[in-house]
Amino acid sequence: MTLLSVIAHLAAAFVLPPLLLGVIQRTKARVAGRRGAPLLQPCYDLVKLFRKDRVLSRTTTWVFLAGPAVAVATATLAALLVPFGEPAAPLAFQGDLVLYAYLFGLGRFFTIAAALDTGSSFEGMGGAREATFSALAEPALFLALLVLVSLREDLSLSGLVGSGTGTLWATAAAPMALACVGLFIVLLAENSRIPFDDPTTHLELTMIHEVMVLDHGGPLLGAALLGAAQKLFVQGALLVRIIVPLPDGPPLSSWAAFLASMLALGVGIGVVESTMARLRLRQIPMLLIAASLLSAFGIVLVVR
Amino acid sequence: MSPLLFAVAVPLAFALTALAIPSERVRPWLLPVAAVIQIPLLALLVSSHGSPAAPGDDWVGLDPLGTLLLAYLTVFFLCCACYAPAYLRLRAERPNRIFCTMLLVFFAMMNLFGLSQHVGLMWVAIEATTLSTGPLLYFNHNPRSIEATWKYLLIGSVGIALALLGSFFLGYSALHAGLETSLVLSDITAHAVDLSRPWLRAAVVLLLVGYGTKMGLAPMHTWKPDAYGEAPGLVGAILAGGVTSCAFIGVLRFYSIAVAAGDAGFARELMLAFGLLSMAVGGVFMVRQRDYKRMLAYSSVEHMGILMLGASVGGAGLFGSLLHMLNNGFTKGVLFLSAANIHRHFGSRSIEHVQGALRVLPASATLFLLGFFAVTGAPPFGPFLSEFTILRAAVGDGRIAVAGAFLALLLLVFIGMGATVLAVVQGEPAPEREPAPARERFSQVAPIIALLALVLLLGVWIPERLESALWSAARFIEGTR
Amino acid sequence: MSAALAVAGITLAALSGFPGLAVRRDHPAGDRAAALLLGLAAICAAAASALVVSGTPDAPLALPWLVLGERVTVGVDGLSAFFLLPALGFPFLASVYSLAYYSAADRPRSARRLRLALGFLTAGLGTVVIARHGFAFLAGWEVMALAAFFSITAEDEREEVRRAGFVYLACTRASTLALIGAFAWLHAATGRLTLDAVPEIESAASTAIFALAGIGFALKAGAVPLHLWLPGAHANAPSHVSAVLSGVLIKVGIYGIVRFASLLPPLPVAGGAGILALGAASAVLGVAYALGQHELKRLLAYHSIENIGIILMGVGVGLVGRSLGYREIEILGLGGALLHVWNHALFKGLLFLAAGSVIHATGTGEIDALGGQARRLPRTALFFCVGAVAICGLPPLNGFVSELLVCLGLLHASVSLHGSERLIAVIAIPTLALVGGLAAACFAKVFGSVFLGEARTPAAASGHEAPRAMLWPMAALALACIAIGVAPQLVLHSLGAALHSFDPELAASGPALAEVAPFGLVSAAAAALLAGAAAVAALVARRPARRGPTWDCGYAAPSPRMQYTASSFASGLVDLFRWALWTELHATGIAGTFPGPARLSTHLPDPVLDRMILPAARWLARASIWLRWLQRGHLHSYVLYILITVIVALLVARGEFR
Amino acid sequence: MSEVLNLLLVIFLLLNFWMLGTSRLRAVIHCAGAQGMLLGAAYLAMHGASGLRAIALGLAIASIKGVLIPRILIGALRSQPIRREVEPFVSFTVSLLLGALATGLAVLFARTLPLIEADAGALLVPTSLATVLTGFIVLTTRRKALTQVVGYLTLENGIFIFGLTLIEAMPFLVEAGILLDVLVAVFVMGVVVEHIVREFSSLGGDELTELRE
Repeated sequence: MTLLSVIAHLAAAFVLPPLLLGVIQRTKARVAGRRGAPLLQPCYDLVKLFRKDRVLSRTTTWVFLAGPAVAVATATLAALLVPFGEPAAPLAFQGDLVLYAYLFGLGRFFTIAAALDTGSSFEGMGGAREATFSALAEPALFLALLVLVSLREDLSLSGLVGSGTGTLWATAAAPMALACVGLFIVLLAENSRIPFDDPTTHLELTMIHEVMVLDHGGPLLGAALLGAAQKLFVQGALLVRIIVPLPDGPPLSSWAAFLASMLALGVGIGVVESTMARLRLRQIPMLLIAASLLSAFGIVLVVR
Repeated sequence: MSPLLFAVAVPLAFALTALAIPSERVRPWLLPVAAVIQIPLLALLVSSHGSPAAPGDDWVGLDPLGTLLLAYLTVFFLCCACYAPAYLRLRAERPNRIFCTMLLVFFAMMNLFGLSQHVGLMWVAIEATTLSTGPLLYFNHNPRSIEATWKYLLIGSVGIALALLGSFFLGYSALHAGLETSLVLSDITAHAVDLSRPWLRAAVVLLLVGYGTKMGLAPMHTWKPDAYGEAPGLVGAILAGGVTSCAFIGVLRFYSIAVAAGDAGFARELMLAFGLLSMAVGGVFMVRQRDYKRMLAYSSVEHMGILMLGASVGGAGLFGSLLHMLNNGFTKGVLFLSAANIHRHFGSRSIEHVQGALRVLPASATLFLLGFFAVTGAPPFGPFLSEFTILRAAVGDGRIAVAGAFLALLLLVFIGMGATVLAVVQGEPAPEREPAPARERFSQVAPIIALLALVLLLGVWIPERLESALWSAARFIEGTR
Repeated sequence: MSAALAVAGITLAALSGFPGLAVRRDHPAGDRAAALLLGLAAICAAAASALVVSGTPDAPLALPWLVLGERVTVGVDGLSAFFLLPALGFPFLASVYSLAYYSAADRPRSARRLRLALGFLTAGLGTVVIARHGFAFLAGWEVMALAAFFSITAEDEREEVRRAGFVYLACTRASTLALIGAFAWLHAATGRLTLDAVPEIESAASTAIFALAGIGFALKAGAVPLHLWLPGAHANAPSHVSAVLSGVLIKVGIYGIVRFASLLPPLPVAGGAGILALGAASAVLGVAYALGQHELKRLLAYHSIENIGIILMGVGVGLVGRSLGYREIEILGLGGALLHVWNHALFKGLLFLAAGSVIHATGTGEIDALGGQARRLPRTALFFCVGAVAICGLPPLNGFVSELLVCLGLLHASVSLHGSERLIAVIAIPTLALVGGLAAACFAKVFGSVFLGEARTPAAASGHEAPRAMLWPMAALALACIAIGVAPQLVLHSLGAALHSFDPELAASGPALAEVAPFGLVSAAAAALLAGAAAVAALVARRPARRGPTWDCGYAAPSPRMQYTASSFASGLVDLFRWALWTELHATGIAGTFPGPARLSTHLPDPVLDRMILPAARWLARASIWLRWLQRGHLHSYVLYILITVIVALLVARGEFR
Repeated sequence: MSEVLNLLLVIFLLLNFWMLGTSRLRAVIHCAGAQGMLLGAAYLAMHGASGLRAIALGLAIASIKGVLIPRILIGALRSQPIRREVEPFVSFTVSLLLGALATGLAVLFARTLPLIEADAGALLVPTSLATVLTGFIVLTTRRKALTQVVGYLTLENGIFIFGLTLIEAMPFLVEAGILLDVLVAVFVMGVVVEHIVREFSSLGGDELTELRE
């Protein structure tokens, strides 16, 4: 792992997430028959937000600031654990998948806390939902990863997906597929995408993530959005690396393959969001439990 | 006349003196004096009598059991006697002539019991203790105390009458076997193998029930809560620590005859049954007991059960039982005397009226509480060591069910007793009952502290001489001397 | 040397309450003397631990006389040292905290008694962990248990305190009796009572001993379903006592399990798997019940059950590894469990102390009555936040490190083992994840409802920052949480020593802890995380700020009552688990066109205590009162009992004869 | 001599029945007293020839059990003017039936135990056991405190009969001690009964159930 590749990885972790959002939005617009905003629109938004002054509620404390800050920091660190275009991530050790999962937990904790810091009933509601659903998403994530762990007998993310998953697909396609479906559901849930939540609404009572950052404005909102985008990107990257067995070859080709896959993922999410409706709130836990069960079934297939 | 009888005569002389002394203030001090004099007296007797393991063929003598009992009684009585002057000063409204006299007679009779080697004499002594405690129980002169005295006397006498019948049966078993009839223990033991079995068995059963009544084994325990509840705390202590121990020694002496006859199986089964039943009855009746002195009585029933259980296990269990006899006695002293202080102060024995003793009487209530922990077998107090020894012996003997029942019953007892004890010591005193702030006198507390110190000491350090005395007593009973 | 130091520390601790007896009841000198003596005790413990960890060989100390022919010894090995440090160090912090929280001047009636009890509690704890003989162990155990009882019931004028105290007392006695049984069996099977490795023992006896001891220790540790005493006792004790209870007392149960496991030859795999399952159940149920609680300290108490569960999962998987000869699993599982013992002591102690300072400031621990304390108690809020993040097992704090080790142990087990053991490990991992998620939800709820937003009641609005004596112990604990989180290498030696004395074969043939535990990279990640968050925060906070009301979608007149309450926050998850938790719902429904005011309240009774044990106890008490009929005061029937006894006994004797 | 003894014992048994059948307290006490007399007589009949000591003891038994103790009890009875009936829990018929049953059981029980030849023909052991059981019947079925003292006394009498077989084994002092103990016991009980009468204005019974549980 050279310094260059670390820098490239880090840069990708900051630059590509807004682009992924742009791709999703563009896809949705296209499916809906609109032309849509430019791909770089999320980037522009972020830049604009970071330039603004802050408006803070008199109720809030330092926690309000900590929310977005931690979200960005944790998502970035998580990004360092997932290999993007190379066989290994910059940071990899036995058990780093635990760190990976818990990092998002930390980000979530502070996002919820920041929401509650405003004393607003809306934001409290959003926080409660986030806490509820993520608590259920956590085991689903672990179960999906366990399928891979059981197949690979390795405990780091880089080890699980770094050298390509082609052999796994060849030998154990069924459990892999189950795990991928589970992971995809977790991805949608964790990132408050349809069918769990509609990220484009702001005033509906069904919202989860967006409602938590209602009172954040300016750079704080920018950081919160950036963190969310990074989270989507990192989790998407992991899914992509599982699904797509990257070719062994020069870094450039694998990076290209990775980017192409991410593009496809963005399009896929966009299509899902355009064609599906949001679930009723009460059904969300069922879907998450279903995700857990899918992965668990996958494990049973492996372990037997 | 054996010089040993000095141990009886001296307290009796003190009793006569007590009867003669006119001063109500001076008389109680005879008790500690008599108790102190007993110490050198006993030491002298034991040493001059030579090896305690060789009982004389006379009808008084010192066998290992007797030596153990006398030594224990001396210490125990000393602590209780030291409490007496303070207590009687609190009860200055009542004349104490009969009380002091009878207490000394009682002491003499317990000594006599320890010394007696003749079945009939043992009976005389134990019945005399019953009779001499009657007036002590009646100290308060109220309807409840007379009821208690009445029941105590009658049940005790009936029980002990059965023991007399048992003693006669024992003699008859020798007669039937064509042996020279003798009711001297060593003679009986020596010829035990030849005794007529059916008579021996009937005798042992009757003696077990008879002396068991004095011990307060369930279901012959019915006098206990009444007597302990109504008796002055001092008398309760002496009954629970003294009489029951004497009766236990009596039971063991007869058990040893059965062992010597090689026919102890049924006795063991009976003792085990009595033991478990007593523990269960003690535990069940302690649950939601509102009267803390009656609760102590049931605790005594329970501990008599433990003694029986240990003895029935035998070997190390018997050793543990004998050790437990000492521990139980001293701990009961702590409990009864501290309960007496609480009772004196609050003027009630019901937990509806007595609450928050820790706030009003910090020393006595603390002692009461520690006594409770000690008596329920909390390490590092003495009863823990003895109960543990019994349990260990039971497990080692492969009697897992007995050990399990033992532990379960201990838990039941702890919960039942704890609820009542905690109700007494914890919380706030009821406002209308907020008693006058009386300072606890040193003389009222010091004897209890001494007893508790003994209990604690026996939990962490058992002197070698005591240990060997206990072992020789245990071996004496099981005939493996 | 280290044994002598430990004994000195224990003696100092036992004496710590006594100087206060010499001064007036409301004089502060007693408090200070107690803190000083406990401080010295902590120094002794630290020195003793350091000596052991540095590898200085140590001879055990013995009582100069024999007790019933037994040589009663104490000694400090790695495992003892690992537990000795918190056992003696933690009460010191509590006593400093109590200088302000429970000062003699404020509570002249009970402060003295509590000081004495805390001193003995400390001494008992110390004795238990250094005991090398059953008698010393049991003596220390009981002193500890009883002193803890007195500490819990310091405010015994309150009915619920007395009740909680009694439940505790009954449970602790049950646990002591189970241990007595275990030791008795140990003696019967091996002929000795020393706590040294038993070379050979029948496997049935070994299982029985471990099961009995396990019941005793699990009762003390508060593992489901034997946790019944724990919530009440923690909720009703003074906060610094709760901290000691949760921080060290319940850990002694873990110490016992580990000690007995090391004592006996490796158990059958089912033993470890059973502990693992028990731990998983404790963890899930503990956190689920915590979610439904409305009182701060009771909620924290249920989290203690959860964390004990996590520790037990580690112990369980470690023992499975030991039984099957997988050294790596053994090291990771047990190492994680042991480290979590320390960590839980740190963060749960911190949380209880912080909760105490909220209660101290506002007079209430009802979560839904609080709110907005972060602006009134900013330092306490910061400390509580540290504790909350740590207890959720989130990086970069210490909770993460130990949970990572436990999880790694489980992951290794799920990879290396076969058959049912593998399946159990595989199930345990998502369970751990679920627990983590629920814990995070719960602490987001607590932290948010208590410290953030607006004060919901006037009492909450009157809060004030805690005095310095209360802040320093919290600061120390918070620093320790961060230190272990960022630099877990700090505990490597202590942990290694503990593991080696747990299983000497590990020292000989197993891999080093440092090889299997990725402490270096964890440390780097934690540091990066802290730095990154700080950098982002600095970047974001660069811009100037204006203050205004909470926007709240433009609703400009929010009242504090409109805030989302803790109960509402948790209701989603509690509803989800309703089939398992049996929530009690009290609601006045909404009906009609113009409905009147409606109320909804939930109550979550403890499943074991409130739904099983207490009804059973009531039934038993009724039955036993019915038996009183036997003792009605009729002398005639009493005499009849004697007659019947004679007859039955004669029949028995006769039957024997045939 | 054995015939004389048997005659005395038959009277003893009859007294048992009388005691169970009569409703007068005074008669019950006199029954017990008469049994004491008979005991002394039986003692003399069996061992009177063996020396002065035995004669003295026999006379002591007769005088204490036959005269002194009834005196004490009658004295206690006098202190209370009203209601001098026995007041049993069960009817006199049932009492008598129980007595018969007890006697039968005693005979049966004595048969199952091996006896030495000298006693085999004698009624000594069955009478003793029957009297003991009669004592128990009186103790458990009679309401008043005073009757219970008599019951105890009867029990003792039964035991003493058995003791007749064992004179050789008893040192004189022990024998005297036993006798003295019984005397004191009855004396103390008498005193207590007097106190009961004073406190409760009755001979006790239902009033004495204050202490329970």
